[in-house]
Amino acid sequence: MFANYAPLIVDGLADAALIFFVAVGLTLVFSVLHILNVAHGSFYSLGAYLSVVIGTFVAGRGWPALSFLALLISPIIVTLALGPLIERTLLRWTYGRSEALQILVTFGLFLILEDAQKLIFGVQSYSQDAPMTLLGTTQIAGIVYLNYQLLLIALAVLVAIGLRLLLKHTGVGKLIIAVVADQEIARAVGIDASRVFMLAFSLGVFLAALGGALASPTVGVSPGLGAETIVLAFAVAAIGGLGQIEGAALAAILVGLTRSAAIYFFPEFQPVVPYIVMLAVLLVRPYGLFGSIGLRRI
Amino acid sequence: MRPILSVRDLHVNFGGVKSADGVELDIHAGEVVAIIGPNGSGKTTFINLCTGYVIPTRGTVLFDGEPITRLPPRKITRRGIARAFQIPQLFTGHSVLENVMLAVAAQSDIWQPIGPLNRETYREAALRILDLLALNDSADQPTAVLPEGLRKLADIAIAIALKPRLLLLDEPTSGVSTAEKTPLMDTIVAMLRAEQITALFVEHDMDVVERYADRVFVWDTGRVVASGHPSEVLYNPSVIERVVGVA
Amino acid sequence: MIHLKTFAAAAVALLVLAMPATAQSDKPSEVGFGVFTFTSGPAAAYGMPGRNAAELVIEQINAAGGIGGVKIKPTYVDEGQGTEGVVAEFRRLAADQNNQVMVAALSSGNCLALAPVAEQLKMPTFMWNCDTHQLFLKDKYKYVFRTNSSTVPEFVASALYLLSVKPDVKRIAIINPDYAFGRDAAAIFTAAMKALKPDVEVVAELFPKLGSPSYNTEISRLVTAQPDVIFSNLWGADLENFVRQAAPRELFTRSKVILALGESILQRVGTLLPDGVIVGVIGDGWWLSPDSQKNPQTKEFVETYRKRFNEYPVFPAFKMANTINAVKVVYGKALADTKGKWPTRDDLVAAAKNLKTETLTGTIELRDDNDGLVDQVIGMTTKDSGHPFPIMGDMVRYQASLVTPPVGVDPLAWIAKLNPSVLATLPKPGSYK
Amino acid sequence: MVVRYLIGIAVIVGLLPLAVSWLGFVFTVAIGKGLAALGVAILLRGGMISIGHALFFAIGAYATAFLMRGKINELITLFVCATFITAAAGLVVGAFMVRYRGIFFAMLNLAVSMVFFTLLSKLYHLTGGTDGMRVMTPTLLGMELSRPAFEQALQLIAIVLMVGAALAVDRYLKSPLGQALSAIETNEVRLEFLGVSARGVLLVAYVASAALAGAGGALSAVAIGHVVPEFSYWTLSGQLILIAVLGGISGVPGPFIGAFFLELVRTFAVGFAADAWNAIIGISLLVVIFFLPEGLFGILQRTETRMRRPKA
Repeated sequence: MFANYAPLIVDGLADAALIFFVAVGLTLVFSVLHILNVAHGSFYSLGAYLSVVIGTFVAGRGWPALSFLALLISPIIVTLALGPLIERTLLRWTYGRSEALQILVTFGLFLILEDAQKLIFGVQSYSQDAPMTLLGTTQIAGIVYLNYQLLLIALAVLVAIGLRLLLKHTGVGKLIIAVVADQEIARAVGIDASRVFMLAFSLGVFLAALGGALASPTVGVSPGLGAETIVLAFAVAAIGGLGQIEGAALAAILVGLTRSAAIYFFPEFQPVVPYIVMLAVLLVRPYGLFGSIGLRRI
Repeated sequence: MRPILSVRDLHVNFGGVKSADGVELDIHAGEVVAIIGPNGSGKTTFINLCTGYVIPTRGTVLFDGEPITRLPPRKITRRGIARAFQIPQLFTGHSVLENVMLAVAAQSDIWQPIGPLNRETYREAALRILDLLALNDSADQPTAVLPEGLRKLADIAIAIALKPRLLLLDEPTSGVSTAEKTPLMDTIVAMLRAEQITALFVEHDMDVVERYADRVFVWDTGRVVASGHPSEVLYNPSVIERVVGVA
Repeated sequence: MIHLKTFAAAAVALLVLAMPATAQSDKPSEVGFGVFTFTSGPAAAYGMPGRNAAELVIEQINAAGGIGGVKIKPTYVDEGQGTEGVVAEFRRLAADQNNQVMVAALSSGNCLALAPVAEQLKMPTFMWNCDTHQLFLKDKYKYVFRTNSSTVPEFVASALYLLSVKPDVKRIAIINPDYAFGRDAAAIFTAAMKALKPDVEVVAELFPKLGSPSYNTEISRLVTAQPDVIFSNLWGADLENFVRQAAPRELFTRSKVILALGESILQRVGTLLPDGVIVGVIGDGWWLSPDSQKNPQTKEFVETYRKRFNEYPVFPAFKMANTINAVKVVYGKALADTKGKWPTRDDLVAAAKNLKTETLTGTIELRDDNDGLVDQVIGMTTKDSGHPFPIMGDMVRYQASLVTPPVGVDPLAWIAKLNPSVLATLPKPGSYK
Repeated sequence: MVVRYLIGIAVIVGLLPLAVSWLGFVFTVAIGKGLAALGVAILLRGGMISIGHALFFAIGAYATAFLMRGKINELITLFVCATFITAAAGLVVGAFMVRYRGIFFAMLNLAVSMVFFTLLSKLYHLTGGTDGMRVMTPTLLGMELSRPAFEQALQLIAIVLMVGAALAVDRYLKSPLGQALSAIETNEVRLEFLGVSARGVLLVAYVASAALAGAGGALSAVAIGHVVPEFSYWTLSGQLILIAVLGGISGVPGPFIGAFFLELVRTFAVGFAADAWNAIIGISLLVVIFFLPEGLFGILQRTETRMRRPKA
């Protein structure tokens, strides 16, 4: 029994892990800034590009093991270079304005970032395989898996737990939670909300770029990756309930498993799966699995 | 005579807080009644319950003898209950006149997409109402820049334009300076009498209540704890303690 | 009414600016070619060799004085912008009379979209790479030629070769890109296998979308299906990614794998492949084939290409080079027909009819339906001391006439009638040396 | 006022291709997108942003392709049927959508359009998958025209469609129903307390916007001669919003001005900045949002007012 479904579950979870990294960043940014960041997928692809470039560079110099470091360093570079900058210049102009406008601003940013990537990295496909080959393989139920895939699952669990701990037990986390709960009160008690916004946005950028970096050893990176990723992240964030970290995790698992199940049983419908799940969930629970919305005070 | 509004055994519960806990009351046609009570006693919730914005957990609201308890706001409005809000609810993209014209159009041909909103029939009807509330001078101003007192009036003008039989006013004088309260209420009540509209208003200012209400209900923690003519109720020591002492 | 005047002035100004600056002379100083290929996205891994080859061949032709003294001026169009943009560019280029030839396109999808447009605009169009047999299946074109083979001979060849090296195959699995080329290939390969060996069974059929970045779930699915043979006509970066992800997971050692377009990635990720993976060039464009090795022109092309672009020309480069050279031959014929007067687009079309010419890697022959006849070369990966990557060994060259249905015959019906006895009459693996 | 602008645009768009023939094609496609963007602009009036309106553009386009496969060959019939089919689709999808606001509305539209996109790409045997479907040259009032003649006729029809649609939408937006739509943006709760169903108002707008997008899709399908699943990809939806905002949503000529601007920039950018045209568009979008909130149409209007003032 297990033998039949093991591949489905392992692949589904590995898939879910990658989806989770992007979706949780998107949802986190939304919960704090109330902005649906269309450019979020571009941070994912930037992270991926950069880690391939650095990774293949160090691997080419004879230190393939260092390419693991590239997986961690490149998202940090992307975050430091873009997170505060974008929040300080573009986003803060849009706080408190209409959602339509905020979406448009981030869409403009998306267009610019997509072309910036083309100008920097060219239009051809990039890939690296050092991290994948170094870690070797494992047999589960007769099927060879990359240990790297298993590592992804473990990392996703770690990031989910880590985020929770960060929010619950650190000063920054508490500030974020206070701002999410009630911005006005937070400001009233002297919390510097604008700094919290910047931190939360940068954390979101980091998570997206980390997702891209971690995906890069198993996928080819080429133009259009960001556009594909963002819609998937939207769907997962919406299924989980916008702004819900646990929701994003559950939704990622749901989507990952259903997607791989679809490849086994209905390969034709595999790409529709995330959206069908999303529509089904939102029909029953309009604000996602974990989401809720209050009445307007009148 | 059958009451125009009749509420029986109304309950509602917000996360453990009982905003209505067995409310019962009747309002008769032609009356102007007031509701007083401390903050958080459920006065606004009562208006929300009567207009369908909040659904009661139990109980019934009868308008003109017909149950309207679970109807959505727009259906209740169409039956003849209009309301004005504590925080004026205006269409901020439109001028005062357009706000009222939209309300005028709302009763008949809101669904037609061809003729313009800005037409003579609507304009006349709307200007008449602005006239009643002494708002003519602000007719062409965008509502977004209006001072609070005028916003209140504009909000009420929209409600009046719906030609309601029952008008619910949520703190019509809040946010209005003491000096303006009397002229404002004079205008409103004169208009109510002229248009023969039954009205219920929530109010904090005892002077206003005493001066304009035919009857008053005293509210506390979701219940009606006293009712009657203002001259009796407002001088009842236990009421004073409940309302004034706490509020 | 000021703005109406402003409008009018603007309109007049634009009109003047946009007036064609040149008058038509008898012999133009330059002749424009539209060259359509992928230069962006995952497909560029395959499209760029095409573009490189075009650049090289056009330079060579121009350096040798051009066509009848007229230099070629290419305009490259990126197919990566999507079909709508490609059609728009085609129309824009065709509107300029100086552009006389379109070398279009790489993707079968774009070919299917462009062919009727070419016909409407009476634009001579040479399909340099598109393979779908649907192109000439229902529609007859006057202005559209395919200087390339189609899916039918290409994947019938795969089936024939497979059965000559592994006659006991029972379970086959397919993973192809999800569009005409991949779907056609699956249908043709399956039909050919069923005709030649009726007891084969398709145990999995996957069509990931063109440009998918990850194939991990598909790989697990292929492994669990336990096929004897996996057939794939993935290409470009898709194929690279697939090989990269599948090789460590032992897909290539557990089943016999046919990578019908495998030659194009041997230099990049070929070291990941074990010996014995069946790889093809869909056509005859293999730079190390005996025919290529014999031809000094080809050797020169390979050398120059390698120096300039730092890799050996893969088969898409030959498809492009062969097409442009064929167009040059067409011009030669047309100039002869018009007695030296510069040919019109219609003259070119007349000259291209039933063209038959030598190419760098073999021959091209255009049939009555404008479809091309090209031989099929196929082989298996084998290590070679002369190169740091595997090359093709155990090669076969199937004559075009052997694997191509005649004009006017429904290809799938033709395949269904293939007789297993034909296998005995075919050249054997390794016979092409 | 609006009429004069529309006539001005129509004249330019009608005359220019006489000199540069391929511009005719570019303008026809631009009008197709402009129609769809006008649909998006209607929803923006109600404060609703749909990142999935390419769905209806694609439905209109594919409806045309399927109708032609079903042997319906008359251009006018095709346009009318495709528009009705899209409007019907808009009614079905809209009935579900009008329950949602803000980001949820945006995302659900996105989800539905992506489902459609994926189905179009995946149902190979029905839709031709990512290769798309061919759209042959239809007849016009029963006449079989040569392609160049047909394209000129199509261009005129496109201009008529543009002017007609813009005028109709202009009337609609000024009517009580259109004003109620803007009221949804500023105070939906109050609208309900006027006895008006906000969902109903929105549904009408949604169906109208879907029909416009469908007409635009049908026009583009016939002009391009081919339909592909990308017609419903979310980036096209993004482009439609962008066109609407760039052109300015304060008046109906806006989306068309935006569409012409975009197509022209794209056409010229291919020459010198092929890899950066998205960035160019993105930057102009940000500039418009931050510095010229009324869009290109707003600038045009303001310039005219300024030029008139000395005379008055």
